[in-house]
Amino acid sequence: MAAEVKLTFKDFKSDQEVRWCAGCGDHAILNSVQKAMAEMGVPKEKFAVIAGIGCSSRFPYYMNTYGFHTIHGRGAAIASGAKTANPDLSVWVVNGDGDGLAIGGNHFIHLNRRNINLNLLLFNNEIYGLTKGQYSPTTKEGTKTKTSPFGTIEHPFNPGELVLGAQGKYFARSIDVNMKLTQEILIDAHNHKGTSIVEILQNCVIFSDNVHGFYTDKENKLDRQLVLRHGEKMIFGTNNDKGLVLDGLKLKVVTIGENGVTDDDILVHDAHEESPFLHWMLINMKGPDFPVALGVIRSVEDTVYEEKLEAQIASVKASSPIKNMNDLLRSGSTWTV
Amino acid sequence: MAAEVKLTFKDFKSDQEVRWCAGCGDHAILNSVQKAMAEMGVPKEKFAVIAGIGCSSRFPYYMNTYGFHTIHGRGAAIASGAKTANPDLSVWVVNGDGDGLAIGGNHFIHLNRRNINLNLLLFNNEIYGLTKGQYSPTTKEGTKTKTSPFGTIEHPFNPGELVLGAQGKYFARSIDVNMKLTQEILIDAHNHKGTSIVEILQNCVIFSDNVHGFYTDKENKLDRQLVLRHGEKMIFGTNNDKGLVLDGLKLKVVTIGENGVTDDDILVHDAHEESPFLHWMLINMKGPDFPVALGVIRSVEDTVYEEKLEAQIASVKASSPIKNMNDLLRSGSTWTV
Amino acid sequence: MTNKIDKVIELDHVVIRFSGDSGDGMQLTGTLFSDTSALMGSGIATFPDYPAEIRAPQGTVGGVSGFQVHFGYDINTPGDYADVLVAMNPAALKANAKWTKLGGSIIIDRDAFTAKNLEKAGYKTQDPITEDNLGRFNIISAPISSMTQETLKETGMDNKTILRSKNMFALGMCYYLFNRELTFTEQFFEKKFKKVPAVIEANKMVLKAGFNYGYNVQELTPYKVAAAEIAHGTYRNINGNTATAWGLVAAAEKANLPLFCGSYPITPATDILHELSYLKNLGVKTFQAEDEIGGITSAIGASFAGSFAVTTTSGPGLALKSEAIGLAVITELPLVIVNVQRGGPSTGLPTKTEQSDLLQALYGRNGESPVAVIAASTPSNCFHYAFEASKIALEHMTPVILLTDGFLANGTQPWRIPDMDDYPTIHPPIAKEGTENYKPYQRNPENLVRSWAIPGTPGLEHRIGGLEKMDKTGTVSYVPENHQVMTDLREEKVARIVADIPDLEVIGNDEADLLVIGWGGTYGHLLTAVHDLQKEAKSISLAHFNYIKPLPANTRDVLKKFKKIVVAEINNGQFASYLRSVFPEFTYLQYNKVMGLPFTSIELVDNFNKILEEK
Amino acid sequence: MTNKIDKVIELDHVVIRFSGDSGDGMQLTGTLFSDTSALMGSGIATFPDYPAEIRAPQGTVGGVSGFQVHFGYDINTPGDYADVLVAMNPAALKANAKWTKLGGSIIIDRDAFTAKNLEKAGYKTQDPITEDNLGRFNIISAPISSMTQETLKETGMDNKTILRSKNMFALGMCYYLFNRELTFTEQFFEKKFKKVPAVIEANKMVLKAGFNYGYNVQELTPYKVAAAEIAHGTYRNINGNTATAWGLVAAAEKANLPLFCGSYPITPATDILHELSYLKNLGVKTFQAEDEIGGITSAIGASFAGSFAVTTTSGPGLALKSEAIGLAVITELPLVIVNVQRGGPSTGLPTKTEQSDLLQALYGRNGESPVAVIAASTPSNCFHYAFEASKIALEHMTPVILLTDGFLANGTQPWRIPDMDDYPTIHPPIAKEGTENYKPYQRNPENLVRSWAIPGTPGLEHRIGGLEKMDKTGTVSYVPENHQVMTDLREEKVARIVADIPDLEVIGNDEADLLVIGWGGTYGHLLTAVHDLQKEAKSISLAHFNYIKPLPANTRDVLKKFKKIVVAEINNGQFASYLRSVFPEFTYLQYNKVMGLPFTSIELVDNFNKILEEK
Ligand SMILES: Cc1ncc(C[n+]2csc(CCOP(=O)(O)OP(=O)(O)O)c2C)c(N)n1
Ligand SMILES: Cc1ncc(C[n+]2csc(CCOP(=O)(O)OP(=O)(O)O)c2C)c(N)n1
Ligand code: SF4
Ligand code: SF4
Ligand SMILES: [Mg+2]
Ligand SMILES: [Mg+2]
Repeated sequence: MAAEVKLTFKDFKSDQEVRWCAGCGDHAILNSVQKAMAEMGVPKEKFAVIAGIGCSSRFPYYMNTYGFHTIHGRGAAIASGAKTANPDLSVWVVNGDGDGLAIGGNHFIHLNRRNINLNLLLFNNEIYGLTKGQYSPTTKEGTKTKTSPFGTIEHPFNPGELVLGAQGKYFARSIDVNMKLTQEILIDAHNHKGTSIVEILQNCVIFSDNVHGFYTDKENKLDRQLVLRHGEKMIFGTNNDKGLVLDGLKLKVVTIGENGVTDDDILVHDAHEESPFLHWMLINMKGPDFPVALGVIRSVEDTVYEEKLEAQIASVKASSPIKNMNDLLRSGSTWTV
Repeated sequence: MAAEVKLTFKDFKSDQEVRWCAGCGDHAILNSVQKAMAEMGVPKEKFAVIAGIGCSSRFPYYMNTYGFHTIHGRGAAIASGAKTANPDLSVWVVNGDGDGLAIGGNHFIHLNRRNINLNLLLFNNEIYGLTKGQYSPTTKEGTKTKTSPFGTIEHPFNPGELVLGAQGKYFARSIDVNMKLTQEILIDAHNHKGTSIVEILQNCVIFSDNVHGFYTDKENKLDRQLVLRHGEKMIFGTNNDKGLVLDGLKLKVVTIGENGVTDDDILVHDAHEESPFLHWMLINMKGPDFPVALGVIRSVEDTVYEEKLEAQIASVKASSPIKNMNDLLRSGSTWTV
Repeated sequence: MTNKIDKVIELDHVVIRFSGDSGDGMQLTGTLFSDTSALMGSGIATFPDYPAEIRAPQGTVGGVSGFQVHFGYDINTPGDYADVLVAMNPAALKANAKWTKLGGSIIIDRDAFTAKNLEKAGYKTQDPITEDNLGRFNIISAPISSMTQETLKETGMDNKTILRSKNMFALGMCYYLFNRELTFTEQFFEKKFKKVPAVIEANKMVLKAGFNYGYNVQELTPYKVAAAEIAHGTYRNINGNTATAWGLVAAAEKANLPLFCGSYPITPATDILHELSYLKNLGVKTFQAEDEIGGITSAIGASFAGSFAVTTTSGPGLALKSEAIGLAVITELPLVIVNVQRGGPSTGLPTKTEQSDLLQALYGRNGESPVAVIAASTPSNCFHYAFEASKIALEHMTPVILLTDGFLANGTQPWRIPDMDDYPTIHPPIAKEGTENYKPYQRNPENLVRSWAIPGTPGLEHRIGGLEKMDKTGTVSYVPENHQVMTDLREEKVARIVADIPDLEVIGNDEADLLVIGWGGTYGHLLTAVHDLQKEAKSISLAHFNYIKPLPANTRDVLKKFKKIVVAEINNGQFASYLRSVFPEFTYLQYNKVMGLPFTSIELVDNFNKILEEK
Repeated sequence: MTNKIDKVIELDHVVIRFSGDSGDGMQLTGTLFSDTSALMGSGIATFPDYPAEIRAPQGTVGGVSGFQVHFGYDINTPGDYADVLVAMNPAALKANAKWTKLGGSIIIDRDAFTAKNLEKAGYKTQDPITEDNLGRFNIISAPISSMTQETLKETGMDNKTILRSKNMFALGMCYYLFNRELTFTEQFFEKKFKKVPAVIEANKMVLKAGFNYGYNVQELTPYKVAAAEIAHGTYRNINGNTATAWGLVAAAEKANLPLFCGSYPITPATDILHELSYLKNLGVKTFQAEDEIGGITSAIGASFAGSFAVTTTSGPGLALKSEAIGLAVITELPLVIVNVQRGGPSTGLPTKTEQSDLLQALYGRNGESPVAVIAASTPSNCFHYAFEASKIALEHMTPVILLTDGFLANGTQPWRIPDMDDYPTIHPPIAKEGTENYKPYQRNPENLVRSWAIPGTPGLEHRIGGLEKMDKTGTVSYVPENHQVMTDLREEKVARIVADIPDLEVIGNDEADLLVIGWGGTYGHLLTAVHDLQKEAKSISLAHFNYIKPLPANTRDVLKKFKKIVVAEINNGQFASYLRSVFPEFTYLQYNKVMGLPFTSIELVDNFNKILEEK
């Protein structure tokens, strides 16, 4: 429909001064999003970037697209309305972990259930940044924050698990600093039809600095990150010699070449498998025993809310004799004086 | 502490006329709860029954205990506060599928995450009863209701999956008409420390009659229900000859005695297994290929919110020189004129 | 028939109330009676009175369902008290006798007055007439069930099926009583049961039998009820909720925008959502959200994305939406919020009517957060005010709260069907592709309205949000002076809507001893009371408000010409309070009632008379 | 030193404002100055002025952090304009010069005025003095950074660490200027850096160097500031949020009930939650809920379960809580809702102050839903009013909304520490075990308060809920007359709180030409302005409200003795509007400002003078 669009990431920069702290992971994510969007072949005016409230939620102001900085927790619900009303738009939600999973938790799970074709980026810094350092639903138990001076006593959510529990069909994970991977995932999320949830592990230098440090640590990151790609083997490690195998109903890290393990024993990633069991295990992997799973972990095609709605409208319209308001007014029981 | 209490279910009947429709599944559940509570050895005044709004949420009025009929969707949050404030109470939440999973969905997932030691009964009739027949988050896709005259286009939640996704440690399922099983489960839920979610498949004779009919059907129910008990084999069927085995990462129904299958091949139910994978599969089983799983599907011990809070308070109290308000007022920087 | 005709009672208007068990088909009976009367040229107003939300056990007072029809000449309300009460069982009698006029008639199904039923209804004796002192009424004790059985005994139908049509026997009696034609109802049977001719026949037989029973029984004195002066046109019956839904759809059509409704079910507003869900033939999108917040915020998203967006709810739902309304205020997006008021506080009396959300509508948000507030005043004019609310929202880029109530929502009225060609086109200020240097908060200098750049339009990319906006550019601004400017602009923008709303009308003389002020759903009762007093040559007028914020331009001029002013409301005086804050120079008396019920014109007349007499 | 002393400027009170980059430690500098002044017997009020919520890039105007201290005799506000401004960099100068008194002094760190920093701050030239016409001020250009480096060059510390103490150099200069003792600050260093003696020493050296610099430089004329008349006692500095938190804890102690706070973080209320989270030593339970609705509903659950329950929030959060407040109203459970007001509508200006949630507090719920509303008026009396709000909630079994605002929340004041023995015991009407025939809605005939049966108490099992309740028994009731009775009872119950609240006080004569009315956080500014005018013998008095619903019993009697009344508020006239609805017989002028800022006493004086002069 639209002519081929040639855009660069600069087209997506707005004229607003970027006001995140120096060193905040949000800067890298912003760059990744701008670069990825330039590659999507979508005209700039078709993007709608919608956010709640939080440091991360300032995002729309920095994007030279249509943007909406809404109220705390409601990004997903507002975006659901926008996309349902106007399926032609490419809708992107930016959520913090508090915004998306605390006050916005209900909209988050229902969005997944409905499978509306939009993309939601969850910037997970395990803290409330904007309000200066309270624990969030993803803060690790025991963490001392402004509202938990003696350590939190709450189990955190794992956002990916919540997606699965809510019938979610798409979940991917990246890290702020891995801009290439983030871009790759964003483009994949864009191409996926249905709700795409992308968790981005993000560093807040002020209130939860280094919270993902175990995985991002320069020295060890290759041993601590497993980047999954559909159809490829689950291999990682500095020497590319580590892999995952199934041991009963559990995953196990093995070393290729040791104990008779060969390349062929290693699991192949199937993001399209409907049954969520393996995805669940991957999402759940934690250090030190396991690497963190990155990449598109789950991507399952299913029917899409707004498409079904349009189809239902089209079919009712086709069969109904009522074509406009005047018809409706005169339908059913009437009488004339 | 309290002397041995001998109560009967009659002690739990309030003087209010029960106003559900004749034939509504809620009647049976009320009886089950009253009978089960009489067996718990808890003095009547320690029960607090808390509900939101819905047909099911009328429940507290019919219970001769402390009761609170609150506002739509907030039962779980109000109960969270009640139990945290007063851990001595035995707190029971009654939720409809709309009340608990639509408007109350956020409190539901966060309750599971926090693992507050209370019991939540989810009366799942797959419909909004009180407001006269709109679809709910558990209504099967395609169902025609007052708000979906051409069929719903939403994927339903499976409440058990949502519990797992939200870090839930306890999930059980019963059916209104199976009062014995319901009672057994309620007592188990009471004994479980942590948030216990009990889904009760409930029939609304008016707006979703027979929605669970496939499983409750008198003729076939033994073939269509699998009652799980920890440590017992997953065997069911009119002739007690059907069972579940694992086939790769999937469950399979087999017949004992056919194809060389023996009793020993059948899976043994482990409700206490922390890893949720098998629980997930059990929760997910659907007819016609599978029986519906009933009983206590998952029951995993974990630390409990309000106990950790009490412990933290006790330890801070023990080490702080500030014992009362006067101490606090005089602490830190002060000067005298 | 002549020997009876001379005993006819002539009346201008009559109230009849059908009541029975939830399963007795009273809603249908009432609807058929009302349709027939309308077709015969009567003015009509009806009000269904459902049992409380849970179905109570059969035969109990809690399970009684009623339907009241007021018909005749100059009908503005469903009537205060019934001239004729039909009570199909003891519980119906127990519940409704108090709503019958002294000296009125009560038709009972004698067969239903068994010992068991009397007990279920809460009677302590076998003689309800004496027990409840019903001798004040003209009791017509008819063997309705047994006559129905008798009538159909040869059809071969089973007893349960036969008894299901006993309501038609009662209806037939009433048709005799009020000289109504049977044909319309017979046609209804033919259409409804097209596929089962036996049922058509059976219903016709029972209806006729009831009519004949009336004719044959000396106790029944027929009434002659005046016809209304009805304008020519095509009519239909409509209730407030349907009229509201249709008004919104009509506005979308006239604005040439798709309609999006984000909502969550809640009594008594849910029927609007039901109706809109059906209207997929007109392209309406309904989004049943996970809660009220999801309802309004999805609507705000749809509005941002270029649809005409609405959300529908009742009191507690409006409370939940209040934070999000503020977002629509600061982003200046069009949005209609329909609030069907019910009894509060909290869950309160969910199936009953009240006008107690007015101050919530005006003030229930953080910050200085002005929205337009409009109220419908009859079931059928819900269409008009829904249309008006939409037009204002779209043309003034503002949220508008439309207030109706449980009484309007479920009440019906015959409505002369309008022609959409007579309705104005709605012109939302949509920014055109190619607009140079688009600034989201640049305003039309006349009405201060900003323009709406719809996502997808090339070149108009921009950002809006909930933080204070810089004047014109719309970027985030913490500048103190700008906050004052924007606060004032938002207030003034809403104030300027006044240019698009009609003047307040006075019913009666422009100057008089007493001005009755009302707003919203009390219109019919206030009008009836004021008309009654005007007929007695009392110096009284009525000014009824549909536009609440802003108030009509001439309000002060109207008010100042009256010696006394009384504000009558179904709440504790919220509109009076608001008027005091806007026009403090006048003194406002109040008449208030908070019983979950509409006014009765009788109580109003009493009260206004008292005010007129006081020095 | 004598040669300088004779040049001393004598003043009753002085305003000093420290400003610099977020990283420059201005909050600490200001606090140290203010503590020293307090210890030396000055009256004090301070106000921190943080940058907007996101840390802006270093060196920009958005990143400037300020701390204003007002000290001397009769101090009621943090002051309007600064006598002395300290600007550590060009951005601080850019942002704050306009807050300096004409003729006041501005101390700048000359070393920070590099080309790059000037550009970052938005200066277009290299000469900010000329560019912004700052010649009107007495500019003291000091080499603060380089002198600090010089002072510490022999310590072996690295440059970055050295420069971190440049704020102490500035502080030392100010200590010279205002003749403050260094000892208190030195003691602070000793305590704070106990483990690193080198840092203690370095800080002392720099502080001293700054002091000496002041002494040596001819440009600086020292001030002599009057001491306050301070009552004997032990004092501490306290801000409004801490005082609020402590007031709640104090009430729990006096009621002998555990304190439960269900809340969700939101600026500027979060610090109350922070403080309460720390107070586990006093047994406080805080529940950080998933959202505001979870915050208030968990508190309602805790209240049901027998705790003293509170919830804390700011404007948008109050909007979200509005439905649940209705539940507390109808169930008549004690609950304190603290609302720290901020700039609206919507997210608005979250870090700025405003008084625009008053009408929301009064009316922002469905139905007739009365709650008590109380407002604190100084940072330190947040303690008192939090205690009072709690006492009323617990003794009258009602939700109470306590309004503070961003100005009170973050502002500090020295506060004479009270003794809890002087505070009254709180008596919640808890039903005792063994109460015969307990009825949850049976009332104390005097104050109409129901009693509170706490779950766990044998024999008092009962049910409450959000549906309308039958009088006394508390069962669900749809009876129309009962709804009226209960609606009236709920209103009257809140009205009778009046017996427990003090009369309104008039500051000044009981009769005068002009009565200034204020409420809440504007107290200090209004008092200053009215005092100033009274000193000029103007006929003006002040009546400041802390109790808003119900209003003090003598309010009408107070108001009627004044020729004119002006209501001054940081909103568009919400309290004026409310007064009009309660006492419509008076005429209320208004003075309003909605800039996210407190009043200045100067603008108030101007305005009141104008009103006094008008005929
Ligand atoms: C209704 C409402 N409640 C609370 C707030 C305060 N608030 C703003 S952002 C935020 C949380 C921010 O944390 P997160 O979503 O994780 O985003 P981050 O700042 O970490 O990117 C809160 C509690 C608000 N603005 N509105
Ligand atoms: C805030 C609010 N929103 C909506 C409603 C209306 N409402 C009452 S119950 C209900 C849903 C009932 O369904 P469910 O929870 O499944 O309970 P059931 O009646 O089926 O037992 C709704 C939408 C309400 N009372 N309050
Ligand atoms: S506070 Fe944390 S999340 Fe917020 S901008 Fe700074 S570094 Fe980023
Ligand atoms: S409507 Fe359905 S759920 Fe409600 S009481 Fe009747 S049968 Fe039960
Ligand atoms: Mg975060
Ligand atoms: Mg249900």
